Amino acid sequence: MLHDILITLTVLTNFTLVATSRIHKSIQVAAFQGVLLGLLPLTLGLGFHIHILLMAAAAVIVKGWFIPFLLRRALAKVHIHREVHPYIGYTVSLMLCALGTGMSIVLAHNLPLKPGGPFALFVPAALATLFTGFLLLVSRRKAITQVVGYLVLENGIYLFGLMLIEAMPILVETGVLLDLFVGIFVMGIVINHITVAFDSMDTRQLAELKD
Amino acid sequence: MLAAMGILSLACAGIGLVPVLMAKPLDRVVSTLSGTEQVLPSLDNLVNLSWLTVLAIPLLVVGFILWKWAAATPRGKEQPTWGCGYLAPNARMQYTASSFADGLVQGMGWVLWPKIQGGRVRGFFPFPRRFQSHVPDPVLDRVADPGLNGAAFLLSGLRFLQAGHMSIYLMYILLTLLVLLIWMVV
Amino acid sequence: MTWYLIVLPLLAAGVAFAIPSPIWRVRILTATAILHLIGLLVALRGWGTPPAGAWLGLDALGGWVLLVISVLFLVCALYAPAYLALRPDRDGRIFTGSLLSFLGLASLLAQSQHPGITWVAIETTTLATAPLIYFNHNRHSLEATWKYLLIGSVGIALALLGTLFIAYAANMGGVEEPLLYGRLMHDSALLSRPWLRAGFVLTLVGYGTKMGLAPMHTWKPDAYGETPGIVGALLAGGVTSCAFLALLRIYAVVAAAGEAPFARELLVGFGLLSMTWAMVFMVRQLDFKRLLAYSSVEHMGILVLGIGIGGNAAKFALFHLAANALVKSVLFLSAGNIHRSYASKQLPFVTGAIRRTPISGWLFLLGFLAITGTPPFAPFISEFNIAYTALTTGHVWVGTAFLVLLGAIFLGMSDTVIKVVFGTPSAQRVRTPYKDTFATTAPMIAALALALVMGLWLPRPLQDMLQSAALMVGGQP
Amino acid sequence: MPESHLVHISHVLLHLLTALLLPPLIPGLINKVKALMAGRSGPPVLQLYYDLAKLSRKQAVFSRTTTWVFLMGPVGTVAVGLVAAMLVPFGHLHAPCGFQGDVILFAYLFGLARFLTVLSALDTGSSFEGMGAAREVTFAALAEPALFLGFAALAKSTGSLSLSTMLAHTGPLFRFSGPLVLVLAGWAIVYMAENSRIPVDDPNTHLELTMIHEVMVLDHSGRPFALVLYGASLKLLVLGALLVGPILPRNAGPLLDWLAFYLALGVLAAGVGFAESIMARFRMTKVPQFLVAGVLATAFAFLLMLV
Repeated sequence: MLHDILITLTVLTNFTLVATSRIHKSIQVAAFQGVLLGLLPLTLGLGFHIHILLMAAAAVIVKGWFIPFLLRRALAKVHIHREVHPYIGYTVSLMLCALGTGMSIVLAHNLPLKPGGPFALFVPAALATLFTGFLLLVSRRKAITQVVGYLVLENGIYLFGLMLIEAMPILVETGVLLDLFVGIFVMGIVINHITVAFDSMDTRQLAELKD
Repeated sequence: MLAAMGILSLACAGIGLVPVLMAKPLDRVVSTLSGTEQVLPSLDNLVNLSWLTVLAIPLLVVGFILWKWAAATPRGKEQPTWGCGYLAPNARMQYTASSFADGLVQGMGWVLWPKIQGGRVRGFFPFPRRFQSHVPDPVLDRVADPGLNGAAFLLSGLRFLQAGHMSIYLMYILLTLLVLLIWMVV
Repeated sequence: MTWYLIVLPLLAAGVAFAIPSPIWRVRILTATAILHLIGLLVALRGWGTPPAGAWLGLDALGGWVLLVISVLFLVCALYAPAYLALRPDRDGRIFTGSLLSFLGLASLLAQSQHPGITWVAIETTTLATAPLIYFNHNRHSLEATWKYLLIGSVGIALALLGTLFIAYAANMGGVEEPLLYGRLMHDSALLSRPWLRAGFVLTLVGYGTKMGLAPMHTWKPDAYGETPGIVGALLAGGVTSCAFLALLRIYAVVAAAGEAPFARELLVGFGLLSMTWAMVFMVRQLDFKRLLAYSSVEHMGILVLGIGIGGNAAKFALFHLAANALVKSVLFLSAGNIHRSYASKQLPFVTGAIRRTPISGWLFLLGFLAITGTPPFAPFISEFNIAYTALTTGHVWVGTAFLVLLGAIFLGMSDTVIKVVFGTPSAQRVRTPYKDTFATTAPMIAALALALVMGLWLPRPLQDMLQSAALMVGGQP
Repeated sequence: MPESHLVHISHVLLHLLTALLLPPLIPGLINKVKALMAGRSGPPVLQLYYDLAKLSRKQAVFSRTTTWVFLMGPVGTVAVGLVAAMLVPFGHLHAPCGFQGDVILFAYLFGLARFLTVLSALDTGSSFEGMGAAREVTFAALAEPALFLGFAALAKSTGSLSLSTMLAHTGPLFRFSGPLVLVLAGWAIVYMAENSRIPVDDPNTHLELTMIHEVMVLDHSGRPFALVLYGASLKLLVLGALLVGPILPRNAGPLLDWLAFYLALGVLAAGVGFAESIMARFRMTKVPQFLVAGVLATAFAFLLMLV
């Protein structure tokens, strides 16, 4: 029962993410979503053997604290706080996000789940978060918000990964988390370079290479 | 530079003088092309090629003898070519290749559509006029060149697909994913 | 177990990153490349199917791709010293470090028998090669890196989701852990169909982005256009081959599960789309490095098309992987030389390369002829056989479209290459002190000679390996 | 030596002699007929022999711009004429060198001769010779199809590709008489075009702008000019033999056949002379239509044979 609440919360965070115009707020919400997903395996009632605990802890630390810390550090260098008129207006992106959630539910309907087991809501939520991540990536102009979009996309995939928590060996889970962390880290470095080179994080300047 | 052309012309002369050598390989090629059943008669019994060589020899021998005889003619003083008494012929009056082919080009005008600049001289004291005619290569100039340029122009119309904005590139990925998933579900 | 092939390069990367003196760093690079190739050849003698439970094992498919990458890496490693000498301004530390780490990760990927490990290896290669793209440290290379990184990561995330889908399909079917490729292919009948197909679609889009299949290839022209020739060669030959290998592993599982027709339709569709998209952007392309990038998109299309047609074409698609990697390295390295000599990539400023840098000019021209399928070279053999199989096994329309596209691409590409290579380099063109030396051209001549030899003769053991790799791709483990 | 061989060799010898000695006689005959038609006595029949003898001793004048190609024209015409004579059956028996497929060789030998003459004309660089060469080539392009279609019709009727069997056709002519008339009409037009007789081109005009064949040989003098005249007459003979061949019955025994052949040549020469004296030249633009008429005639003959 608890896990259904957590999942619905994640879907709600999706909507808030799409609607916020302030970058600080979107980082916080993304971190909150990360923490939610980190705690989710504990509520699945699969018993508390070490490897699940370890996983949850690692997820919470990486997604909840370390990545937002990186993003905020990158943000501090450039004193902009608001995503000014992104490619798609906020209302339109909200509607698109809702449409995406609906579609992911339809798609999840086509994918038969293993009978029993608490994973009923997992697939639609995972696809919805994935779609929101994509939406953020596509519609936002600032580099930081694009990285947040990528983070949300990874959260969606991580959520789906939780369904296989007991099947997937520990090695792969850590590998996935590690790569997410390194990915964000490298993106952080590149963003610093961008802010130095283009003295703004707006990706409009980043469009000179064309055919 | 001339060596290559020299070899080719020697090859042509060789085939001309001794065509029998070519008959065997040509037959083999034709037989492989036409598969098992022998559709075309082999070159040998169609035309008696050895006679060609036999006749080529007298042609060359007679030619050589006559050449010797004609070259041995007592020569007078070398004169410039007789221009029917025109005193100041210049290079531009020489018979050019396009004027050589003018008869055929006019005759086949409805096919070749020669490009002609400048035309007839009008009036009694006409001022100097230029005339230029040129037969464009029907395939290259009429079909290939405009066709390829047109295609290139059309294709450059599609250049906006790579316009540099990253969000559009990510949209491509999203759209392909959606299309494939819908295609899979349907 | 050939774990040393992985550890050696990674170790060397660490050492190369640590030591200060550039000369020793480059020596380590070349030494590791040679050692890696020798070690691989030794390991390859017994390539049979790896032990069932092993997480890392060198089978025919992985062996073939790793061999290609290793040879390619050796060519680039031999070219690197001369190149780094030309670029004293850039320190070679990050450069050699990421090159060596790429080699280690590629070995990890080629040997991995678990989809998860393959995914981790690909993701880390993306991150390892990112600094390589930022080698020139100017605004354009920064933009190229940003795009490469973000599009690559999004693609890789989708590939991860695809792998999880397939893992769930196995979970539904009751296949017990761990999900090694061998086991997946063995009892593929148990996998649940909808998850498997959704998984394949996602992996295709994911690894397709890393390979550079249209329409997910948009990062390629920017990335290859802005990197130095040597990095371009490695990306075009190495990273794309790794992504293709990962895709092939998943395709093998799907084919074993009997979903081949569904998968083949997708592959043929993507193949033709990539070739058309590449053709559209090759016509009147003014930047010859971006031209090579689109040629790489086209050849990824050919690879995928070959697999999509199946049967003999799949075998020659694998052959084409090797041929493409070799000839692409020649093209990219010679393009790098020409770019270094003219200090510009744009066509109006680069003409008469054959006069100013004769060897590179000739290599660029021969490479162009080879890559568009001129007979004595290896790509001709593969393209011919793919077309032949397509036309004889009923894919008549696909075969004709394939040939028409090859012709159009030849026209488009020759237009630019001819302008770059021939013509007279007029005086006002920028003239940098760069001269064609032995060190900057010998590796490419060797690579081109190798491509020529491959076009005429393939040693017996390699043929057997290729044959069994093709069988594995076809779905028989 | 069996008796038949002896006869055969004598025929070949007679054939060679005719080919070598007879040709200059034909223009003489033609001019004599034209003169008689005009009521004047005209030059003696053997005039051309005297001219040839005179020319071979005269001094030749070469233009400064000419090279060795200039001599190739006359030499080529005569050599080709002689070899072509070997292919055509004259009197009683087959041609000495007849073989399957000599039709093509025959036609293209004349093509070779024309090519060499045109080259030597252009070699002088005079614009008149160039114009003459251009016209010659244009009209030849129209005349050659007539020749070939005639050969095709004959090949279809006799079933062989050799001139000897085609022309020395001993079988009954009835079934073939209709198309034969058409073929001979077409070939007559080709005859006039090739040998530049009146309706197509006036052999003894002096106005360069109107000439076709004559203007090409304007600059030749001395021995080369002798060769040119001899070559032209040789062409008259060979094509005449081609024209006369199908008509002769060829089964009345050797002596009679040879006499019939010579008589036929005489009649042909007289006919040409007669035609020349009653007709004037066509306008230059009319000549292609005239030649196309020849092509159509032989084409119909061929179609009739196909039916």
